[in-house]
Amino acid sequence: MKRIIYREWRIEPGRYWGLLAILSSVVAIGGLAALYTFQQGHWITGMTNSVVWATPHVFAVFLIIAASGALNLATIGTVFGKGAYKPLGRLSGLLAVALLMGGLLVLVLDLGRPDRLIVAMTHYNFRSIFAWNIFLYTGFLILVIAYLWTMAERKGNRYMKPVGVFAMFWRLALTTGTGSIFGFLVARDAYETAILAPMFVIMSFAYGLAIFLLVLMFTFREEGRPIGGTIMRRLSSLLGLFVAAILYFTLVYHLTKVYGAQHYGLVSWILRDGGAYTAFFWFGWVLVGGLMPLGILFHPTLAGDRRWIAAACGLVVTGGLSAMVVIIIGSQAYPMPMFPGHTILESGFFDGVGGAAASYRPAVSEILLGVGGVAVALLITAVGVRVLQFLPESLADEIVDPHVQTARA
Amino acid sequence: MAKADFQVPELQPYAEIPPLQPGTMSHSKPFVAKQEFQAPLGYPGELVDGWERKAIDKMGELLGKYRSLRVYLDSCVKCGSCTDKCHYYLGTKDPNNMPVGRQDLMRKVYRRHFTLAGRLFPKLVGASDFTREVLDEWYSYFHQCSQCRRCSVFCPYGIDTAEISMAAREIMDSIGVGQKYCNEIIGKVYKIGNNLGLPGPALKDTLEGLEEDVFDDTGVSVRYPIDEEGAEILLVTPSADFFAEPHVDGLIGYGKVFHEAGVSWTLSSHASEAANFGLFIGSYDNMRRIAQRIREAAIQLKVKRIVFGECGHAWRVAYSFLNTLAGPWDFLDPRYPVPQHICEFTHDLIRQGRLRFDKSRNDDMVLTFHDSCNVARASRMGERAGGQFEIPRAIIRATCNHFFDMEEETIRDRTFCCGGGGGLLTDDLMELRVKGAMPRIQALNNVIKEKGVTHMAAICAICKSQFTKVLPYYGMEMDQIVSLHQLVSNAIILTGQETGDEEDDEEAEGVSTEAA
Amino acid sequence: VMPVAQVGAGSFVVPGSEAAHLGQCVEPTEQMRRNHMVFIRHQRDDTVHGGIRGTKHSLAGCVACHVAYDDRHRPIPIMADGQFCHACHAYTAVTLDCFQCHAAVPIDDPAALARYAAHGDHPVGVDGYREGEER
Amino acid sequence: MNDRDDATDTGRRRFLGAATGVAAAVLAPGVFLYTSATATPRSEAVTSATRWGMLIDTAKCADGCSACVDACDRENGLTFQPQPEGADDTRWANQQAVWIRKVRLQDDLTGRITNVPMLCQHCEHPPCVDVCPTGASFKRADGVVLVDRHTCIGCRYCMMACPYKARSFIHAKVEHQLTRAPRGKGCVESCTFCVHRLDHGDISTACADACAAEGHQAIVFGDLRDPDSDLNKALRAQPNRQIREDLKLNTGVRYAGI
Amino acid sequence: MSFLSGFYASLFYLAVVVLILGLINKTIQYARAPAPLKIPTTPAPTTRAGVVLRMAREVVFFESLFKGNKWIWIFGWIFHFGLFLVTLRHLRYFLDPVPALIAFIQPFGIYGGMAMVLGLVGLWARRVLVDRVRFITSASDHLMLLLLVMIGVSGLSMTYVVHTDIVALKNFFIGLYSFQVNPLPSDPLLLIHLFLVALLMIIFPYSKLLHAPGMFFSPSRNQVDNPREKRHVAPWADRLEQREL
Ligand code: HEC
Ligand code: HEC
Ligand code: HEC
Ligand code: HEM
Ligand code: HEM
Ligand code: SF4
Ligand code: SF4
Ligand code: SF4
Ligand code: SF4
Ligand code: SF4
Ligand code: SF4
Repeated sequence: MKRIIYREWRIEPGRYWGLLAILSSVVAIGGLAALYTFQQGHWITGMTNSVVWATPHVFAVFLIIAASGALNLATIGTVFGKGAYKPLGRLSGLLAVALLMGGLLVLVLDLGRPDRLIVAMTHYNFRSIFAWNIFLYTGFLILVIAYLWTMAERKGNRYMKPVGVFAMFWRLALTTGTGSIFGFLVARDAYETAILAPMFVIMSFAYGLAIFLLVLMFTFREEGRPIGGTIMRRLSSLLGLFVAAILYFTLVYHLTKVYGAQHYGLVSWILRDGGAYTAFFWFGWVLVGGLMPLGILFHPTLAGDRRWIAAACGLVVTGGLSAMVVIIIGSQAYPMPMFPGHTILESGFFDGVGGAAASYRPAVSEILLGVGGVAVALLITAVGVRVLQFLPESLADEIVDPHVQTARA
Repeated sequence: MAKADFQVPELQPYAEIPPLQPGTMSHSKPFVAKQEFQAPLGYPGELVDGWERKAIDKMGELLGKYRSLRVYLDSCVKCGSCTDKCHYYLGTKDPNNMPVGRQDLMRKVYRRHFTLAGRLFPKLVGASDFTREVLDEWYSYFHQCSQCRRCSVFCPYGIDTAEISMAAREIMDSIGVGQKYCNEIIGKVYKIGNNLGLPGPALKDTLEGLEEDVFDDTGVSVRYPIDEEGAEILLVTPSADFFAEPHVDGLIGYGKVFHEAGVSWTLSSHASEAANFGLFIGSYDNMRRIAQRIREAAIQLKVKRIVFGECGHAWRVAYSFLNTLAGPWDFLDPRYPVPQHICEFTHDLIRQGRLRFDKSRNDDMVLTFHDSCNVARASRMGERAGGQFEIPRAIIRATCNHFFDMEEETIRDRTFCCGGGGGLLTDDLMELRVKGAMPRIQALNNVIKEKGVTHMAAICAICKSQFTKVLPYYGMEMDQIVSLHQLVSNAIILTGQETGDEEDDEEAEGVSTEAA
Repeated sequence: VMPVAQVGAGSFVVPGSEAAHLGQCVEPTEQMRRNHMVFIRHQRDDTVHGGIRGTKHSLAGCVACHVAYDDRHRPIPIMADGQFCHACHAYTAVTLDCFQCHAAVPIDDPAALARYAAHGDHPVGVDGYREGEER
Repeated sequence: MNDRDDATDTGRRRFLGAATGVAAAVLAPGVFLYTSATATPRSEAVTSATRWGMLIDTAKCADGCSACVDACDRENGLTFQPQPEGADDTRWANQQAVWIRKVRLQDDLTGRITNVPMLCQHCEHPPCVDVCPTGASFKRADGVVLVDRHTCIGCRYCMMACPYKARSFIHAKVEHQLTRAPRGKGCVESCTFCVHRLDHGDISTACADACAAEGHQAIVFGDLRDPDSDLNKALRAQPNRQIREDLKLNTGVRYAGI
Repeated sequence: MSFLSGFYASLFYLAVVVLILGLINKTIQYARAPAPLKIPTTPAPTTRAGVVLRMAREVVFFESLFKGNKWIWIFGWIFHFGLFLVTLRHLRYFLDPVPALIAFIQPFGIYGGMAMVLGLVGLWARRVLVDRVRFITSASDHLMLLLLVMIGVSGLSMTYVVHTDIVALKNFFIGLYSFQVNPLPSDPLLLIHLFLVALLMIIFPYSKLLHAPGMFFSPSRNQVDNPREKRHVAPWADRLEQREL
């Protein structure tokens, strides 16, 4: 078998350092925002006792599930033996680690007491999904690093498949776990449903792949490495498939809510009366994150154009963030169903007087923190591909597809 | 396959780090220089009385003269990063060929005589007196280092074993234990002007022959002048370029490039050698004496620029040391760096679109490129760091259609030595040369298998000679190694030359944009 | 800057505090110097999880005994510059976040309240505390 | 460092200023009880032999009364958290800690109005405890659900999980504290069933006492395991239920009249 | 002054003198030995600023080691970074008042201590397990690791198991500045810790620990790659030239 050659990303130092400088400053700004929040307390954010998780969590959860999805390509390559995806394995692993780190960092910096991180690492409540997630996340990091090692080090090659299979299950557990963070919240109408977990899995596939494609196309273009049409087509139709699946699950989700749990109130609120959240749902989640990319990816001509594919990826990411806004913030804004059959006239604690949703307006600091997390992920990726061999030298058709003749014809 | 009375390593699809086999190469020693070869360099002809004391004194002197030696002997923490980086270790499995193992041969003596810990607790820190056995080890293993500096790339302190083996050779020379191959050659340079001992008239003859050949080939009369006073450029090139294959094809190429550039140039019979073996024996004095010949030739021929031909360590001495050893060069044209590499010269022309190529003339070859170690790790081309990697590749891409790099770990600054550098290119070290070439040839073999590579281009006379000799041991052909300027020579379209077909022009256009 | 030579055991006890009149801490001073954090942390877990309010190693107890008073018998926060906890902790660069949550003066400690009442100039209780505040 | 000391100083001055003229008699009742001869601080760990609980009779809860809320605020020093400068008023109102609140309900069918004081329900199977990653949310053996604020990292997952919205996150610096109720920025807190009283042998809560003092007697506090407790008597006397019974959390706080 | 305090006071005076004089001596030796030729390992920076950056990357990230061997790099870097944090934390014993930055960083030093020991164990493991490294290892290399591990373990034991009186300890060291010997707490762990530290300080200038200053003097790393632009001649080589003229 021909071996795939990987090379460090070798764009011109000037441009590389420029890129790092930009990313680092975004990271630094995010860090300052976090420091400011830590020092002042959360009153400077838009979060309240009613909406307790907000913009930072939108970014964090998005990054975390995207991390799990990014690993998908490595699994397809090793576990399912699809040779064409093999060269993508390393980048896929790197992105998984990077996105997860970015997401976790945001999560940690948004804690009320980030200075007690060590407490979080030494005290565990094993009944808590969240605590399990801490293990799932660290385990994931270690596993992916091991997985990368098996891919890169020849001595490890033979463990690649078992580690890959293990990583795949772990990854599914991780997304399921992340989904379950919400899924087990019996308190709230929006969450308490089993379908949230598989929906998160399928979302992770789409978001991870979209980010992967963007990074792949950017790094390859900057350095002039070739990506063949075959692999591009495969990846973009895979993305289309995932996006379609998200739409399907969205539908099922609302149907179970209506028929299964009889939560008409919640469903009609999100679909019709939720104001900004309704807009995020229809415009962001369904249109921008679903229908538009589908239109592009299955379009007879646009689907062949890389710029359009990149645009579709961007749309999927935007749609993903919108979906998170609806799922995370929207569901908290919607009042808790404490007194069925009653209307709340007054309350000393914003219990949804007259059925009103809790208000939330993101503060700049929250957005900066979230974007900082994204920048951390990209920074790790940029450094990773530069110092280690993550990127295949070429994804040209004849390299990727073993049936095409070698260069010397 | 060439016959060998030792085991030729088997090539593997992947690089392996072999387990240690102590002593496998302790028998390997180059011939010792006799009186006649020692004397011209100012060294005693045989082991002197009281050599131990004298060697230690010499070591002390060198410690005071070379910061590198002092710092390197102190700083090593035995981290092990360098242990699997030397091609001689990889090819021979002898632990004394691990860079740090090699250094330790000197370090143990250094510790014994120059450090407090070694004086007080020699056992504890592994210190040892300079005994006859130690001297033998030195002679053996310091002549198993091609001074390629690969180890220094990976050492956290940049410890360069080459500096240490140079110092060791200098110390040994000073007590009368010299190596025949190097010292004989240096003697020839002093007497005749070049390593091969080719006298001026012979050179003239050869060059006239070349002019005829090129004319027959191309129908254009390209000149190969020597000792022409007033020429603009002095070309200093390794003497192998004058006759041996594939070197001479490179020289033909230089001539064609100069011709197309329209500059006047000349060789010199006084400085008819680019290589400077003074480097190998670590002798500043000898290196300087050899380098001075170039200054003398430049003054005598009243040239304005100096250009060096393809040779690795020659380029190191030229690029890194010439200014120090034979400068200042204030009498030359200040618009050009002194000296220039022929690749820089050619590349500049390509960039300016002043050369036209028909790449298809090299279509019978699929190429890879061997970064010669002294070029890669001890010098530079062009204005920017790393130009020494990019410029030759740019030239290949401009002149050939099929080019593939070898594995990343074995090229650029991580390149493997050909196995013949550092004054070891002698038949009495054949076993070492064959085994030491293994890592490079293994990587070559892999691109041959996977990318269909047929030829490897190099820009060093030692590499070319070494590969010509060693490739057959590995079942390859000696002509699979080519000069870089041979590719230029093949592809270049000389002004006024009959062109084959109309496509050429278009091709040439394409090239210049690509190279720009 | 600490006058180096004077720093012996017991020398951080602030004049005017209850401790200043006593010969011994809740454990031998040598022990307290080395291990007070262990004691109070242990007490902390006992109190919070087990509801044990024994005062021997209680933080409220430390504050009550070690807090100093100004000339009007008002307690000076124990983490204020130069006060008992602060003096050492600044010297050894150990930051304490305890008093972000815990009262640094014995406000509603009954013993302290009784003592203030005896002096007749005490703020008296929680209600008084509250009045100046707005919700 | 200086900022903090200044703040403490002004705090003390205010504290002293407000003091004049107030007699020892208005000391909060709990404070006296600590030192009363019968009550001794607990010296052994609580056990599951008791389970603290509460019955709230919404029928007795009066319109316009807020005595329980005020008493809780005072007992636990909830008022010592000044609004930070520049904070938006409405948002700040929703960022402040509330341990007990009054909710006024109207039945959609009958139009009947009910006043429901809501506080932590001290669930037997508390979701807040299940989700807490560090175990900072915990249930004491005697059924009191607490946050160990030494290990709380402020992740707010418990707030997401609590079906009664009983918890508050401390969004800003707390200026003053009471010795009996330490609290500070960055942690989550909720009603403690006035645990400092319980541990000092005073079986009462500030809210129940206040309600009684107002003459409404809407809140009965006591031991659910003790068949003879006032609480159990009251429970037997009246139909009562748990809020969101469907979740099967077996709350310690029961309601009559809804 | 008790015997113990007196002994440790003299030990530390001795250790400091040996450390400082030894290092000055070595530094002078390195600085005075000329580098007659330009031998930077290329590709090398072509400007001074570039060299500073290269050095910084070497010192902070161990760049070359990273290229050379990932395992050694991981353990080596963990060890040194841990050591660095520990050093910062230790400054609180020697500075009064303690700068705010040190006070802030100080708690991380504990994790630094654990990292340091972990890294050392990894490094030691490779000395035993990897045949190539075993070959180049001498007794002193093992002893050096042992010394550092013991310092780390005794320190961590003080942090976690048997606390010592930090205030008295700090007093002791601050007192030494003005030649005043204050009582040193006589906890065995502390005495072991301090004794080993003094030993480390004494052997520092005579051992491979010289790699720390050595790194800055290594010509293959600290030279600017500009031999064609700027003539570089060592004094002794210059004398050679003078003689000829
Ligand atoms: C009964 C009153 C009392 C209580 C309660 C008390 N201490 Fe002390 N403490 C003292 C006295 C008296 C000394 C001085 C002993 C001496 O002079 O050697 C002292 C000394 C100390 C010292 C040593 C100071 C020095 O200068 O060396 C520390 C540390 C200390 N206490 C901490 C605490 C802590 C922490 C608590 C809470 C668990 C506490 N103390 C509770 C009375 C008390
Ligand atoms: C975020 C708030 C917070 C911080 C910070 C905090 N505590 Fe507490 N602490 C509490 C609360 C709440 C209680 C429970 C009081 C109760 O139940 O009556 C408590 C109780 C205690 C108790 C038992 C009560 C007593 O007075 O003995 C001790 C001891 C204690 N804490 C020690 C500490 C120490 C030491 C620190 C600093 C390292 C600290 N705490 C930091 C909130 C805090
Ligand atoms: C005699 C000096 C001294 C006094 C007085 C003192 N401390 Fe400490 N304390 C220390 C030292 C020293 C340490 C840190 C030991 C170390 O670094 O391991 C410490 C550590 C602590 C810690 C652990 C901090 C951490 O983050 O690990 C707590 C809690 C603590 N002290 C509480 C107090 C309180 C509360 C008081 C006042 C009542 C007090 N101390 C008074 C010397 C003192
Ligand atoms: C500028 C500061 C320093 C730099 C850049 C540096 C760098 C390095 C590097 C690159 C290594 C080799 C990798 C390894 O084995 O870990 C090493 C090894 C080592 N360093 Fe340092 N070091 C520095 C300071 C120190 C100091 C201050 C100490 C001692 C207290 C120290 C102790 C050691 C030891 C003991 C080893 C050898 C580990 C072994 O035996 O395996 N270093 N150092
Ligand atoms: C004179 C110099 C030194 C003094 C006075 C000193 C003192 C101490 C003390 C008192 C502790 C316990 C800290 C605590 O209980 O909180 C400690 C811990 C420690 N020391 Fe040192 N030490 C010195 C030098 C060193 C050196 C040179 C090293 C490393 C090579 C070192 C490594 C450690 C480590 C790893 C710990 C545990 C982690 C920590 O608490 O910081 N020490 N030291
Ligand atoms: S310089 Fe080259 S040949 Fe010599 S020890 Fe280093 S790697 Fe080996
Ligand atoms: S890499 Fe350098 S420090 Fe490490 S063993 Fe080799 S020579 Fe010594
Ligand atoms: S004090 Fe009693 S009556 Fe008043 S609001 Fe509270 S529960 Fe109702
Ligand atoms: S009411 Fe909420 S906070 Fe209280 S125990 Fe139940 S779930 Fe936890
Ligand atoms: S906020 Fe605190 S108590 Fe609540 S879940 Fe998080 S750690 Fe636990
Ligand atoms: S029981 Fe205590 S803490 Fe809980 S609401 Fe009533 S007064 Fe507040």
